[in-house]
Amino acid sequence: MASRTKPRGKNSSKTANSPKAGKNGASGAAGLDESDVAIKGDHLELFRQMFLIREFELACGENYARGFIRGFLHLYIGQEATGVGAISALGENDYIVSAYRDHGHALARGVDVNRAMAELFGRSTGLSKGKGGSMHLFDAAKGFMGGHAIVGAHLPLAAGLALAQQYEKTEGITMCFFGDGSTNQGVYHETLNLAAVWQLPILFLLENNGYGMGSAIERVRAGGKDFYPGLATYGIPAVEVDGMDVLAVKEATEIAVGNIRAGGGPQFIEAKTFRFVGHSYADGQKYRGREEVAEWEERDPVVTFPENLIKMGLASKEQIDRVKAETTAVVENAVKFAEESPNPDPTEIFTDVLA
Amino acid sequence: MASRTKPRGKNSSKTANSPKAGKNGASGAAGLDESDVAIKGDHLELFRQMFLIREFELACGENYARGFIRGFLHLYIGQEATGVGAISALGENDYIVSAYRDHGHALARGVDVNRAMAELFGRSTGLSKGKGGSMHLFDAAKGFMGGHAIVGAHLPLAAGLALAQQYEKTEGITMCFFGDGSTNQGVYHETLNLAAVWQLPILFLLENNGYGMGSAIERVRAGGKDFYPGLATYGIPAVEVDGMDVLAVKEATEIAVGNIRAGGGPQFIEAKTFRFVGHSYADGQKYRGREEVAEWEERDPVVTFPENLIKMGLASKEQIDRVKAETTAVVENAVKFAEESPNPDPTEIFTDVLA
Amino acid sequence: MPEIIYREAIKRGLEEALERDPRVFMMGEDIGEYGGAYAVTDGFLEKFGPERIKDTPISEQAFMGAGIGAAAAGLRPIIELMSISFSLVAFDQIVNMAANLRYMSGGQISVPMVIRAPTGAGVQLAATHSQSFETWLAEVPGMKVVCPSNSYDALGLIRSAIKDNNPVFVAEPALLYGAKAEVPDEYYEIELGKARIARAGSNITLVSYGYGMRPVEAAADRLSMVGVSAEVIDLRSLNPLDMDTVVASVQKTHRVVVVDSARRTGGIMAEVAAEVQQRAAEWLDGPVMRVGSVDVPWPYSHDLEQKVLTDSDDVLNAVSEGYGL
Amino acid sequence: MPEIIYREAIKRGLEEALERDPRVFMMGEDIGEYGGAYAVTDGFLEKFGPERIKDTPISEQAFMGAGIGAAAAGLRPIIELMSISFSLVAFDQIVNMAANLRYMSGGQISVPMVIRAPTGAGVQLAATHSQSFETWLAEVPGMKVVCPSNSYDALGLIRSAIKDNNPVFVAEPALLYGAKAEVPDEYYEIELGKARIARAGSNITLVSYGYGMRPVEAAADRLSMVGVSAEVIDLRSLNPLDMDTVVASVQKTHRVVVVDSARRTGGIMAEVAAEVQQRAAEWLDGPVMRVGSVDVPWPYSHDLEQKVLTDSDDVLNAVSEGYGL
Ligand SMILES: Cc1ncc(C[n+]2csc(CCOP(=O)(O)OP(=O)(O)O)c2C)c(N)n1
Ligand SMILES: Cc1ncc(C[n+]2csc(CCOP(=O)(O)OP(=O)(O)O)c2C)c(N)n1
Ligand SMILES: [Mg+2]
Ligand SMILES: [Mg+2]
Repeated sequence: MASRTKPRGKNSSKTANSPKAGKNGASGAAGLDESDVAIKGDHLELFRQMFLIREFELACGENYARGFIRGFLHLYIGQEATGVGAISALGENDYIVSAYRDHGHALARGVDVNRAMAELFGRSTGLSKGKGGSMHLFDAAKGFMGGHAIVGAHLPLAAGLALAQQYEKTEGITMCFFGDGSTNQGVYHETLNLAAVWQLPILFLLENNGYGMGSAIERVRAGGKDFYPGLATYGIPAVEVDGMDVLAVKEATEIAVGNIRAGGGPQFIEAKTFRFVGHSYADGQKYRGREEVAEWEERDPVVTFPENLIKMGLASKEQIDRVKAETTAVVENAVKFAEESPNPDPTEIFTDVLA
Repeated sequence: MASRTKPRGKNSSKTANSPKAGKNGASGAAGLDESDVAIKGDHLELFRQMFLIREFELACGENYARGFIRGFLHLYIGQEATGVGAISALGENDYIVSAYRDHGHALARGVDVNRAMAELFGRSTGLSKGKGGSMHLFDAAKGFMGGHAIVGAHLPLAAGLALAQQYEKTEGITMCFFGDGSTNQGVYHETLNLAAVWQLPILFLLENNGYGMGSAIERVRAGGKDFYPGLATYGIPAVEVDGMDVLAVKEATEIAVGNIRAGGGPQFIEAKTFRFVGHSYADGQKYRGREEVAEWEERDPVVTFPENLIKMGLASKEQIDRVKAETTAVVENAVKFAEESPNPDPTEIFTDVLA
Repeated sequence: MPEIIYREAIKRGLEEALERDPRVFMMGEDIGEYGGAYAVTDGFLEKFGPERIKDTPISEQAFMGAGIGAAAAGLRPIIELMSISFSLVAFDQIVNMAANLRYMSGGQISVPMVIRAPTGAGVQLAATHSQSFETWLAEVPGMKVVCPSNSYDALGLIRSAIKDNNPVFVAEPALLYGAKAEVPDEYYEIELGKARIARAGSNITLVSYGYGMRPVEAAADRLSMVGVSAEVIDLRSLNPLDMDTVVASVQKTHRVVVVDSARRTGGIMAEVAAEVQQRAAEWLDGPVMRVGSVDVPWPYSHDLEQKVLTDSDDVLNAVSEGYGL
Repeated sequence: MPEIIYREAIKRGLEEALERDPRVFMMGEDIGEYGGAYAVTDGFLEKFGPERIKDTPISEQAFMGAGIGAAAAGLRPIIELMSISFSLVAFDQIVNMAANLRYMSGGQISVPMVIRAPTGAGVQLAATHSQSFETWLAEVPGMKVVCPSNSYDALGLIRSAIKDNNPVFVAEPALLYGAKAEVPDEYYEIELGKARIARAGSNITLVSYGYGMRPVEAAADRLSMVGVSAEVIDLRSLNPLDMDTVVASVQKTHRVVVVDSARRTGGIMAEVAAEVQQRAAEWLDGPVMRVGSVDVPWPYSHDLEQKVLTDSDDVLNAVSEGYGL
């Protein structure tokens, strides 16, 4: 029942040359025709988003150390390709739901960088006026429905959003991100079952980074390292994809989203990925060796993707550098914006309790 | 990983003639040798237990109508072969945990019939002094650890009992009964995972009677009617068995229990069975047709099993009738005992709150 | 005025909403083909179809969360729990998700959703099935909780609950489903957060809600026979809590007994007692007397359960102990 | 006397029990290889091995239930929840299973188990992660709840909790893990259910527990500077609740303010207030004044969170409003 194709990293080139990108025959600069230019733009945008997330997260770390950001801080460093690739396949009317490691998803969705940073600083200009913080980012206008900090608890919320989309017969779908550790929560299974029984337009996007906090997945999960085969039980089509390869993720997601929009019901993508840093800012990582991290770091999408673009002639070094410089400025600006923003007015404690 | 053998009803004859039953060569009455006599005794005991449960449940229904039994009453009528067959494979040091449809399991475990009935009457002589009622039968001395009325909530309790058996290196195992409907609760999946990760000595015994209250399983479960294939995901060996065939259930259980005692970790049996009556006493069964019930009733183990025993010469009609008469008297006595037992002393409300 | 039973009142409120607003739909275990464990939704599946009357798997976390999500997207789900005792399984979704979502998002998201469940003891369902968790839910900021004690209030409150833009928990005392009361054919609503003076009086104020109104009304009758005029207040809404009505009554009567059919310790009546004595200290002739069921798990046996449950004797004892009446 | 921090006190109590009684073992998320989210169990895995220090999957229902089962079989499990906020996910197991099992079985089964969890707000974890559900759990018959406010009590109470034959919930204010206090090397235990007079006084009684002791002690200091002698009571145990100690103090001081760092509405301080005014009515010179954090979900922003959290100003305002001191 469940599809078992494993889109590989290599497939990414197929996406890059995908037919739909080659509509237009007019030729442009650097010996590439216009369709390639279009692709080039796309690629740079994917890179920009990944780089933005990386810079944003690094800035978060710094400002946590400076005491401007407090509470729990879970960085998305290493997983950028998954969030960016997946979200790039969505349309305006789609919803996204995430857990507490949510900065990357929010940024890939295009939330205001300044307001995101201001939220982490707890300022009145934050996305949630400083009330939610790092683990609870929201931008409802963009369909970014949080940021949820109870492991697994956001899965049925996502199912409910998808239920509304089905009920109102919109074209929209809901994409729900969650980690390997969260699949041990009963509510994960309840939600898979509900989504399958009701054939909800939902894409389950598992970011399998091998660890739930300090727990290597093999130590706490009976089914081993691979999740996607188990989805057959629910009759939910599932694929595995290289979560370090932004184009592979994008391609797999486009297919899955297409299937959902065509009425195929819930779909499941398992992205194999890795967080290069600790679970949260406080984590000393004594549960894993430096070598394992180093191995994954070699596949850092923020490094390898632009290298490949240049190698394949899809972007120039200058273009990449310009994106980097612009993005760095954006993040610096965001920190400045956050720093200069006022704290919420004390009376804000009483607002937003009831509608 | 998971074993997929489906022991069938026909296998029951194999059990009846199983090698271990043929140790002794001395010949006895009716042209059967002593080993067959031993088997005969076994069979009559299985029949006695099934008949006891049936009579007990019928008496419960009557006394509910009379107002002596109150609250929710869930009868085990139709499922006798599963409980009796499964529990007959256990030893003294094993635990049993059940849900709210627990009378059959308690009786098969050999709890005092009088005290069981008195509990349903809410009398001081009841198993739990009248404090638990129908859904919460307990007999800790016999390892019968309840009787639990929150759907799915008893599964981790059973895992914890098994954990204690593992921790203390006893030979004991824990058998946990649960219904098809309960498998939609997240806690079911959490428990399967925990049991598998820790390789607990637990036997999951699913009584798939096709309905959770008024919900036919296909309407509320994505995986269809068969549960045992899904267990492969957890690496838990699972088999399906005809739950209307007491010997098939007994055989499958003996194998599974043997595997567990040999260190094979958790095992899973799916018994396909049926309740002939409503979910609880109040249920009008408008969600299913009379024909479906009638079809299953043709396989009523309380009728077919003794017929087969007589047909195969393993028991005489007289023996069957004697068991029936004796058992009917036992249940009548239990009702009398319950009726004549005093209500609990009012001060009993304060006892047993804390240890 | 026509009399209808409590179950019918709830049913009418639901039916109206389903007819009026296409965004309203229902989810719950066996609310469709089975017709509802307490028959409140009997016939709904036939009338409104499976898109709007959704039978769910037994998975309280999933369908509660799905209700929250659907509400966040602008629908107006009504979730039925078969028993308030099962709300515990979904407590994280109700307390930490539904009630917090609006605040955490800085007001971006609201959750216009109704959760309904039978509550309370008295029908011999024993410890796991006889709880009254509305008293806990009433303490959660970000949601509202009502518990109607009669058909009239049930209809008026369920109408308002469904129209409210917040999560509203409607606790329905299981013992009351068959109880009759007059309900007009004309449309009315009851504002959430307003207590009702069930009976005016001058000597003492008795406060309760839900099934607790039974022993309180009985006690008031018995008091009137000995010449004591009790003012009886039905809180109806546990959050918001209408302390103004209670305090005003106490300023008049100078005496008050608060009564819960749930357990005595903690719960909403501890809140009411603590608040009344603080706000109305100068007007009180004695302590706020508090009455509730015995603080033990609910026993199955009929006699034991009745012994645990608050009755009018308990109320009268408190009246006499506190005020010598 | 040597000073140790709160975290070390809890750790010592756990370590002793693991050394003393082979039936004691621990379960929880990341208590082993990671060393515990708050480092309480750091080094335990190495010392006691994986059989006794069990890292669990993220499945609070399963491992809570497994703890209950193991306890029912005679072991003495200690369960760590990473946060009391996550207890909601397992609330059914704690409230409807652990606490009811003994009663429902007519005393056949007991559940000698300890559940530990960090509790409370103040570290900017926002709405989902800052709750204080010990106030709800304290209302559940069949279990005990303690919340030590300092290292000395933490060690004494955890010792007794582990020896108790009932489910005992130990709520550990997250803000206190690093706080130091004197703890003797000699063995001692603290009986569950006994409040502590933290400071003797004659003019007014201040009652609190856990992190609430901070604003209360600060308020008592400030009061003493203006010549008001406050008697400070640390409840320590929320169930059983030592009302006798509170009432005796009020009989002496005639004034009382009850203070919670958890939200003001409901909770255990409503219970204490309701009970004190009923039991000590004749001795009181004014109403029982109740102070608690603002009744809103916990905001993330530092300033807002501090605004919500009870502080010593709130306590002094109540003292002045209620008693003009
Ligand atoms: C119900 C609940 N239990 C425990 C936690 C603490 N916790 C936060 S994140 C986490 C690990 C989750 O791992 P995973 O799902 O793999 O996500 P990742 O952190 O790898 O992105 C844990 C145990 C929580 N927030 N909620
Ligand atoms: C958490 C919870 N939700 C709902 C119920 C109500 N309920 C009791 S039994 C039942 C059906 C269970 O079906 P199944 O597991 O198949 O067992 P069967 O009754 O067929 O033996 C339901 C929904 C409950 N007791 N607990
Ligand atoms: Mg992970
Ligand atoms: Mg069933």
